[in-house]
Amino acid sequence: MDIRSQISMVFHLDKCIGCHTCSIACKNIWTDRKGAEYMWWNNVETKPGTGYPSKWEDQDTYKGGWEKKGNSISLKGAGKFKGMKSLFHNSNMPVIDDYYEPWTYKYENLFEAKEGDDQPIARPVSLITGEYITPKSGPNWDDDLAGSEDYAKNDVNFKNLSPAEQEAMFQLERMTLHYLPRMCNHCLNPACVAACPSGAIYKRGEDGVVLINQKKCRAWRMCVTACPYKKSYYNWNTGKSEKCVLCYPRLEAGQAPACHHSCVGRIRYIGVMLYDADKIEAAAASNDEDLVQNQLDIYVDPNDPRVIAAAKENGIHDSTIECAQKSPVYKFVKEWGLALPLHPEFRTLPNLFYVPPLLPTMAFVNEEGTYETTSENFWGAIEKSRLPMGYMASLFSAGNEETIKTVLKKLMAVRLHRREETVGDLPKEEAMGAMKDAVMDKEMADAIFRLTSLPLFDQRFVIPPAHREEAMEMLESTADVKGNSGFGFKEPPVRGL
Amino acid sequence: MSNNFFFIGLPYAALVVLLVGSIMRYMNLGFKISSLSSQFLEGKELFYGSRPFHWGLVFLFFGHLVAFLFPRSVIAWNSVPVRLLILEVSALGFGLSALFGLLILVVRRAKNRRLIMVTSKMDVFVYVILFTQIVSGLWVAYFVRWGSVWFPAVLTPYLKSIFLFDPDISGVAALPLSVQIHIVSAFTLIGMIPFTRFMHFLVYPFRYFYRPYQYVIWNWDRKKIRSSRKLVNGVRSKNN
Amino acid sequence: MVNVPILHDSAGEVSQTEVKDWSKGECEPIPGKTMHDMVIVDRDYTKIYDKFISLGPNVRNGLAAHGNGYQCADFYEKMLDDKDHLQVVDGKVYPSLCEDEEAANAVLYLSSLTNGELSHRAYQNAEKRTGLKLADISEGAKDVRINYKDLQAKIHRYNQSPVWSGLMNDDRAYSAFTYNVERLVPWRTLTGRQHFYLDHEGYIKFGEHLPTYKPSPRPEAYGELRKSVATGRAKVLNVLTPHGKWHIHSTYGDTLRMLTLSRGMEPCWLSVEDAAELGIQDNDWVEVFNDNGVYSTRACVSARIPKGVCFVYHAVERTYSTPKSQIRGGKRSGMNNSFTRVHLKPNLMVGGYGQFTYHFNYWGPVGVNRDTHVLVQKMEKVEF
Amino acid sequence: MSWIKDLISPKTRKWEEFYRNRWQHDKVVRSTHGVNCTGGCSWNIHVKDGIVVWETQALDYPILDKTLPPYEPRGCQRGISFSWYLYSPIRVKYPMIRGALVDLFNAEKAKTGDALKAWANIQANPEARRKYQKARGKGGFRRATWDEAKEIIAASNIYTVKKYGSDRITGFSPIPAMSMLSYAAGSRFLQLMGGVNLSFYDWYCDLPNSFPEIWGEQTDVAESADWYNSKFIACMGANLGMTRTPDVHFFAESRHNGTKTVVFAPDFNMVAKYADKWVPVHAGQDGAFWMAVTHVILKEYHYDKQTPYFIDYTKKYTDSPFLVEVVEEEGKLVPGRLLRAGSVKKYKDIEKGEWKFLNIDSKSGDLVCPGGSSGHRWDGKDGNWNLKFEDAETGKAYDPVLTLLENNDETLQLEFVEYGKNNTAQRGVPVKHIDTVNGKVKVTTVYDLIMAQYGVDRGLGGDYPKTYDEKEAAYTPAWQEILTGIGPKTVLQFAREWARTAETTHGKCSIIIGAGINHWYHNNLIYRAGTMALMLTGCIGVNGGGMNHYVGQEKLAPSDSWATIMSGKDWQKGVRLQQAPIWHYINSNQWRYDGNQADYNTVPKNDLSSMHSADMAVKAVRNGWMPFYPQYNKRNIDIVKDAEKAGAKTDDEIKDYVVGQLKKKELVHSVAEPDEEVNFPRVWYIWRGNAIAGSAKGHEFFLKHYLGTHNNSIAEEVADQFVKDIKVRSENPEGKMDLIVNLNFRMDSSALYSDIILPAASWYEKTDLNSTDMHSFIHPLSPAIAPVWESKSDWVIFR
Repeated sequence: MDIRSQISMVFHLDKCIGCHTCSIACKNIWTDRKGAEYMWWNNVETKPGTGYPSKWEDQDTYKGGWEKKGNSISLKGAGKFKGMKSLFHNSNMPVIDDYYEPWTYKYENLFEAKEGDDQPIARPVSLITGEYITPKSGPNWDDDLAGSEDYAKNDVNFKNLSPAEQEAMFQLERMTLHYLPRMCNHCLNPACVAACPSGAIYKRGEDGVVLINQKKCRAWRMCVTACPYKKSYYNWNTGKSEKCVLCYPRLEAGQAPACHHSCVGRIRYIGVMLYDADKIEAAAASNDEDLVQNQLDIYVDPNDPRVIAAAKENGIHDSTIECAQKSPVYKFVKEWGLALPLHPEFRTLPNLFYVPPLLPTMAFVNEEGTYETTSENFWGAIEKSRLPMGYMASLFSAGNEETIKTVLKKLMAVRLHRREETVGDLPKEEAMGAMKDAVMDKEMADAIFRLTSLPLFDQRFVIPPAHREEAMEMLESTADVKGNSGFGFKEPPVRGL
Repeated sequence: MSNNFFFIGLPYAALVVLLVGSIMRYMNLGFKISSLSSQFLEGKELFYGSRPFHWGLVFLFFGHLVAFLFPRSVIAWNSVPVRLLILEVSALGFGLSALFGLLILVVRRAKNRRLIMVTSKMDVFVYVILFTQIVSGLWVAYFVRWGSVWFPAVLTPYLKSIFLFDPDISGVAALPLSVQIHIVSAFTLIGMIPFTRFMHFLVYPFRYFYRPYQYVIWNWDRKKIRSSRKLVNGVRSKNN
Repeated sequence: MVNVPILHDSAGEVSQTEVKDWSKGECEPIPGKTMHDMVIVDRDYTKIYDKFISLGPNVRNGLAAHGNGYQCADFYEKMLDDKDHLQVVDGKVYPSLCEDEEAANAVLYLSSLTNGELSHRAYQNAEKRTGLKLADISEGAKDVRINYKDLQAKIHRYNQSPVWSGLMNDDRAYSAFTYNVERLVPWRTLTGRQHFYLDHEGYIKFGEHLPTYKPSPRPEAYGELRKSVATGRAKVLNVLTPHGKWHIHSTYGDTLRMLTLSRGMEPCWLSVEDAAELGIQDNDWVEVFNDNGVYSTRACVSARIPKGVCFVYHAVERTYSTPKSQIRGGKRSGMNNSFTRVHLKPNLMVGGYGQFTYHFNYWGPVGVNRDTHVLVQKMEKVEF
Repeated sequence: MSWIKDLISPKTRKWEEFYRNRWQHDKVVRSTHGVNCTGGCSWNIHVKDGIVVWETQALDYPILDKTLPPYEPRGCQRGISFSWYLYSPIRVKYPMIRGALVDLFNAEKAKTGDALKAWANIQANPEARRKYQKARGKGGFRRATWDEAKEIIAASNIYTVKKYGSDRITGFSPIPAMSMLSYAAGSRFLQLMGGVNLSFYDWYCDLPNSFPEIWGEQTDVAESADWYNSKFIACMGANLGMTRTPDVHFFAESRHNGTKTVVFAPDFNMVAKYADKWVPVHAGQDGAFWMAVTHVILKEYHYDKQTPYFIDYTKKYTDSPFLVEVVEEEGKLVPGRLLRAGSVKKYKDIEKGEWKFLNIDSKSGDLVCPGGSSGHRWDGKDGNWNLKFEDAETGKAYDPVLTLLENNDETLQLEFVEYGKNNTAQRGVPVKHIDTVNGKVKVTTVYDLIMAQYGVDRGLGGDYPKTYDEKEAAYTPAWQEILTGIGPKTVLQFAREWARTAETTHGKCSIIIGAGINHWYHNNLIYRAGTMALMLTGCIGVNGGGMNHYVGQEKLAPSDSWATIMSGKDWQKGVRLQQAPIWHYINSNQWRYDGNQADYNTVPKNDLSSMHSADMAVKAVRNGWMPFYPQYNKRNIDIVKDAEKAGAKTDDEIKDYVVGQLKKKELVHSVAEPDEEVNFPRVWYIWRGNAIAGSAKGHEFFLKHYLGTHNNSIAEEVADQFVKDIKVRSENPEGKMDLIVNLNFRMDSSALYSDIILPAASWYEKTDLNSTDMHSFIHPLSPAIAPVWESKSDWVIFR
C-alpha cells in the first residue's frame, strides 16, 4: 500500500446552470493576458455539442490519453519514442483554429471617429494580429445550441447511439441539453506528466495538484497532445505551456479555487481523497467496463485504521487525514456512488467526478398531433429521461449504461424520500420501493439530500491545511520568510528571445 | 590580423559566450528558455518546413561531429569511392533538405501575420545566420567537393587546436572563402546560442527516455524530523 | 403649478365611481375628484443647490410608503446633533446630504427597514388603522440601526416593516402577502381582498372584468409590416426578445468577456425548419426587419427554437459588430429596439377607482414588445 | 521501472511563486453592481497596486432558517466581468461634447459673450439646430473640461425654464433599487428644479399590471430562498438560469427536497433543463393553458370535491363572496358592478357607502358589510380596515356565503364571451334579489361568476361544457389544445398534481414568472390566468407559494425614507413623476404610426373600447388617471401669473382659474397637442440607463423625432384616420430635443447619440445602496478606488 493524498472534486451536474461564472473567475485571475487570452482553464460546454477545443473528445484525431497495451498502458499520441520523433512537428496537436482566434474590438473608434455621415462602429479585431476579423468560432461557440446541425450532430458521444436515437435529439419532444463544466482533472495517472519530455510537469506530493513548471517548460507541447481533456494549453506568446493550477495559491491559504468559490449553482465540492498509488497502473489498464469500478477501488477508506497507519507511514499530515475523513468528495464518490469520472476510457484516472443530471421527461405527440408530456408516476421514469442512457454512458462510464442507471435511480430515490417527508402525497410504497431499489436507507437518503441541497460553504469545500511553513523551512528560516515575504523585484513573464 | 580575429578570437569568444551565457541564462532566466514553437499558430506549412529543416540539420550536425571526432574512420570510410559518393550525396541531400525547410520556414513566417507577431529581431538574425550557414555549406559541398575527405585533414586539426588552447590557423587561412564563411558563421551561431531560440537544442530532453511516467515532487520529506538549524541551502536565520 | 394625478394609497382611491369626461360636459371638472389635482409650489431657483445638499424640514412630518407611515421628527432632531454633518441654509441648520455617504446614512437612518424603532412605529400605526394586534412583529427589533459602514462590514438582513407584505420573523424567508394572510391586514384594493373580479367600468367595457383569455394581436392588424419588402427569400416570424445570457440588458454585452463567450455579437436564433426554408446556415449574416427598422446580425440555427419564432436576446448595443443595412439603404443598422414600436393597452390607463389609481411605476400601460413580427432574410453583402 | 518517480526538492518548486505572486493583492472592498439584474450580489473587489484587478463573491450572508439553503455565493458571469470595464477602451474618461454643438456654442458665445444668449441664439436658428442634431450619433466627439460641459448644460436649463417652463426638462434613469442614491441624485436635482422624472418599471414592461389589478400592489414577491419552500413550481416566461443566475440553485436544490418543477417555454432553454416536465406552449399562449388548469381545479377541487382548505381560503382572502349586480345590456344579461353598501337601506347612511361592499351571511342570510374595503380605509374612521369576518358597520361576526348555488331566488342565463375562438355562451348563474334604494336588483357572487366564466357545469343550465373534451367550450383542456399546442392530458395531470400538492401542503405551489410573459400585449390577462390557479388553491401569502414575478429590480427596500429624498419632498410638495410609456408614445410621435387598438386588441364594441390609444391617453390625463408633463401649452409660471392678474389669491382660486381656462379651452393640455413646438420636451438627462437604445421601444422613432438624426424607419402614418381628440398636425416634427446629456461610465448606444457625455464613476468607485426582490439584504456600493480619470459619482455630478 502506497497511500497518498489527492485533492479531488465533484461537480453536481443536475445543479449546473451553465452560467460560466467559474470560467470568468478563473480567467480574471489567471489567463487575462497576452498568449493566454484564448485559454479557458475552466470552461463550460453545452452537451450535446462539440466543445472547446472543437471535438476534443475525439482521440482518433487528437490521440490524447492512454491506450491499453496488454496488462499495461502506453500514451496514445505522445510518449518516449512516439513523442520524440514528432518533436519537430506534432501532427496530433491542436492549433489555434481548433480553439479559436481570440479577438477584441476597436472600441476606441467610438470615441475618436471624426464626424461623418454614419454612425461609427467598433469592429472585431484579432488579438493576435490586430487585423479586422469576423469571429468564426469561440470558446463557447455552441453554447445552448443543443440540437444543431453543425455542432450537436458532430458530438463524438453520438457514435454509439443508434441513428434513431441520434435523430431524436433533434425533435422537440425528445431534445435536451445540459452543461458540462470542465477543468484540469489533476489525474492520478496524468498523461501530461507522462508525456512531458522536459520533466517540467509534476504532481505535487502533498495534494496531487498537477503543475507545469514555467521555468522548465521548453514548449515541446507534448502535454497538449497527451491530455485527452485538452486542458493543457500552449501560450503562444511566452512559449510555455500552461494549465489549471487548481488555484494553489488560494488552496494554500485555505480558500477554494476561484472557479469553485464562484460556482453560483453551488454544484462544486472539493475534498481530499486518500488513494493507493500501487494500484494505478493496473486500474488504468482495466477493461473498459471495469474502468470506473477499478478507479474507485484505488481510493481507500480514510477511517480504516490500516489506511490511517499507512498514510502516517507515508508522512501524510494528521490534518490532511482529518480532511479526508470529512471529504464531501469521498461521500459522493465512494460512500454513495453518485459521482463518476468523465471519459474514464482515457485512462488517466481523473480526479474530477460528475453527478449526472436528471433531465425532463420525454414527451410524445398525441393523436391530434400536439405535444403531450405526462408520466405514470410523479416525476417520470428514469428510462424516459430525455437523454439516451447510451449518451450519458459514453460520457461517464466508458459505455456502461447500468452504472448510469444506478446513479439516476439513487437521485430519484432521494427525491421520492424527501417528497414523502415533506409532502406525503405519493403512495408510500413508491418512495420505499425506490430506496430499496437503489440500496439506500433513510439516513443515507437524508445525508445525500443535505449535502446536495443545504450545504454551507465549508461543507462543500473541505481543504486541507497546506503547512507552507514546513516547505519554507527547507530553504530558509520561516521567521525570515515572515519578515521578508513580498520584498524584491518581480519579473514579468516576458517571452524569450 | 583578420584571420586571427575570425579564426581565433571569434571561436574563443563564441565558446566562452556559449558556456557562460547559456549557464547564466539557464540559471537566472529559466523562464525565457523555450523552443518558442509556432506550430500552434500555423501547423500545416510548418510540417513541410520544420521536419526537413530539423532532420537535415540534425544529420549534418552529427556528420560534422563524427568527422571531427573520428577523422580516421571517416577517411577510412571514404577510401572506397562509392562510399565517399554516398556520404557526400547524402550530406548534400541533408543540406538541401535543410535549405528547403528553411526557405519554407522563412516564407511561412514572412507571409503569415500571426507569425510576424511572434517574430523577434533575434529570430530574423537566426534566419540570416542559418541561411548563411546552410548556403555556404552547400556551396562548399558543391564547389569545394569531397569535404568529407579534406575536413578530417584540414578542419579537424584546426578545431582540435582550438580546443587544446593551441590555436593553429594555418590550415583554415588557406581555405577558400566559402569555407571560411561557413566556419565564421558557425562560430557566430554558437556564440549567439544564449541570446536566441537556439537555446532549445541545449535543453534537448534526453533524460525523458529513462524516467518513470509519473513524476511527483515534494517540498519536504515528511518522514524526517528537520532541525531548523539545518537549512538545505545552508542559510541560517538572520532574524531573532 | 404642478399637475398631480389621482393617487394610489390616497383618498383619491375613492373618487370616481363611474367613467365621466368633464371635457365632454359629462360632469363638472373638480380637481382631485373628476380631474387631476394641481399643487402650487414656490420655487426659488437660487436655492436649488442649498436644498439639494441638505435634508429639508418636511421630514419632521413623518415618512410613508405604500400607505404605511410613521413619525420620525425625533430622529430628524438627532441628525441635527451630529455637528459634523450639517448644512446651513438661510441661517437655519439642516442635516447634510452633501456627500454620497451622508445621503446613504440619511436613507438608512430614517427608513423603517433599517431603523427598528421606526418599523415599530409603522406597525403601531397599522394597528390603529386596522384595529388588529400587529406591533408584536417588530417588538424584538426596536434597537436595530443599520448605517452605511455596517453594510460594508457585513451583510445585514433588513427589518420587516409594514411597508412590505412579507413576514420575516425567526429568520423566515420573505414571501409576499404573508402579512395579509396571517395578520388579516387588507390588500390595498377596492374590497381589501384579492380580486377575481375587476368592476371598474373601463374593465367591463374592455371585457377584462373576469379572468379571460385573449389572443395575441395579429401581425396584419398590428401594422408593422405594411411597407417592408423582402429582397430575397424571407419569412414573417414572431420575434421574441428575451433576456440574454451574456448581458444584463445592454450592460456587459459590450465586454470582451461576454462577447468572447458568446458569438461576438447578439445573433438571431432561428429554428432548423425556418432556416432551411430561408436558405440560411448557422453563422450566416441576416437582416431582421419590419417597417420600424432593421437589425443586421448573424444567424444561430438550433433545434431548440420552435418554428415560427425567432429570438434576438435583448438588449443589443449598436456600438459594436453592427454592419450597414442592405435592406434600408446602406446606413448603419440598428438594434433590437429598431423593430419595435409602442402599443399601449388602453384599459391599463383607467383610474380614479380603488387600486386603479396612479402611482409612479405602479399603474399605467406598459411598453409591450413581444407581439412584434419581422421579416428575416439572408444578407448577401456585409459592409461596415 | 516503477510507475512513479518521487523527488524531494523544494528548490525545484520555488518557481511556484510565479502564480503565487499573481494572487497577492492589497485590499478587498465590499461593493456590488448597480445593474438592473435583480441579483443584488455582494462582491469583494480586489485592489492591487492601486487598481482593481478582479472581483470574487462575498460569502458572509446571514443564514436564514436552518432548513433553507444559504444564499452564498451570489454573483454571475456578468457581474464577475465588471472589472473589465474600469480600464477598458470603452470607458468614458473625460467629459465629451459633440463637436458640431461645441463649435456653434463657442462661436455664439464669442459673439455674445454670454452662455445663455449663445444657447438662445442656437435654438433660435433652425439651421444651426438642425446642424448639430443631424450630427447626433455620427462621431465627432471632443474632450471637454467639466466647466465647459456644465456651462452648456446650465445654459440649456435656464433657457428652457425661462422660455417654456421647467416641465420641459426631463430625466430618465431606471430602477433606483440598483443604486438608489445615484438615482436620487438626478431626480432630486430635477424635482427641486421642477423637472420631470420618467417612470421605468412600466416602460421596461417589467410592471405586471395584474399585481395592481389583483392586489393593489406594484409588485411584491418572495425572496428566492422561499422557492425552496415550494413543493410544486411552475416556471414560465422566466429563464432562471439566464436571468436569476444567483438564485437558481434554490430551484435546483428544492428538486432534491421533493419538489416538482414544470417549465413553460416555447424554446428548450436553460431552465427547461431543470424541469421534470417541459411544456413548450406556443409563444404567448400560456394564459390558455392556465385557464384550462383552473377549469379543472374549479371543477374537481371546488365543485366535485369542496376541498376545505381551498374553500376557506377563497372565502377569507378573495373577493369571491362579494355581491355583483346582474344587469341588462342590449337585451342580454351580463355581470355588472359590485353592489354598493350605500345602495341598500341598512347601510345607506354610512360614511363612503358607495365604496363599501356586501356579502351575505350564511347563517342569517342577511347582508353584511365586511371591513377592509377602500371605503373603510378612507372613511376617516380607524380600526375597521381589516379582513376579520366581522361586519365593520355593526361589529357582528358572520360567515360569508361563497355561492348562491343552494340559496337563490332564481337562476338566470348570463352572457359570457370567450375571445379565443370568439364564442358567446349563455350560462346559468344563481341569483338573489336584493332591495336597494334604487329598487330591486339581482345579484350573484363573484364566486358564482367565476364558476360560470370558467364553464364549470353545476347543473344550472346553459352552454356549459359537459366534458373536458369539448374543443369549442371555454376553457376545457381540449379547448386550449389548439391555442397552446399542448395536449389535454398534460393539462389534466398538471392541474391534479398542482391541486393535490396545494391541498396537502396548504398552499405550497408557486409560479415563477418573468419577462417572457410580461412583455405580451395581454400580459395582465396571462398573469391573472395563472394567479387564479394560485388563489383558488390558497397559494398566495404562504411560504412556498406565490406569484413570483421577477422582471426588473423593482424592490427598493427602504423606499419610505428614500422616496422623500429622491423627490425633494423634504423641501416641497408637488412632484412631477411621469408615466413613461404614455410620454414616449405621445412625444416620440409613435402614436401617429399606430392604428386603432380596437383592430388588434380583442374587445367588445362600445364607446370606450373603440378609442385610439392616443385619445385614451388624452382622456386619462384630463380625468386625472395618468400624469403628463409638459402640462400645458403655456409656461406654468405664466399661468399662475395670469391667475393672479385675474384676481386669484389663494391656491384654490388659482386652481379655479385654471379649471375655467381649461373649460373654455383657453388653456390646452400638452398631451392633446404634442406636435406644437411649445409642447416639445427640450432637455433630456439620461443616467444609469440606455434610454436611447437599450430601453427605447421604437428606437428608430426616438432617433427621428427626439434626436432628428438618421433612422431606418419606413413606417406609415395612420393615426389621423382614427383619432378624434388629439390634434394631428400636417407636418410630423423631427428633432424635438435641444440637448441630451448622458452620464455614463461606458460608451453605450445612448452615449454615442447624446450631445454631452459626463464621465460617471462606476460601481467600484462610488458610495451607494442596492436592494432587490431576490433577497432581504441591503448591499453597499463602495469606492474600492477613487473615481478613475475625471469621472465623478452621480451624486457629485448632479450636486
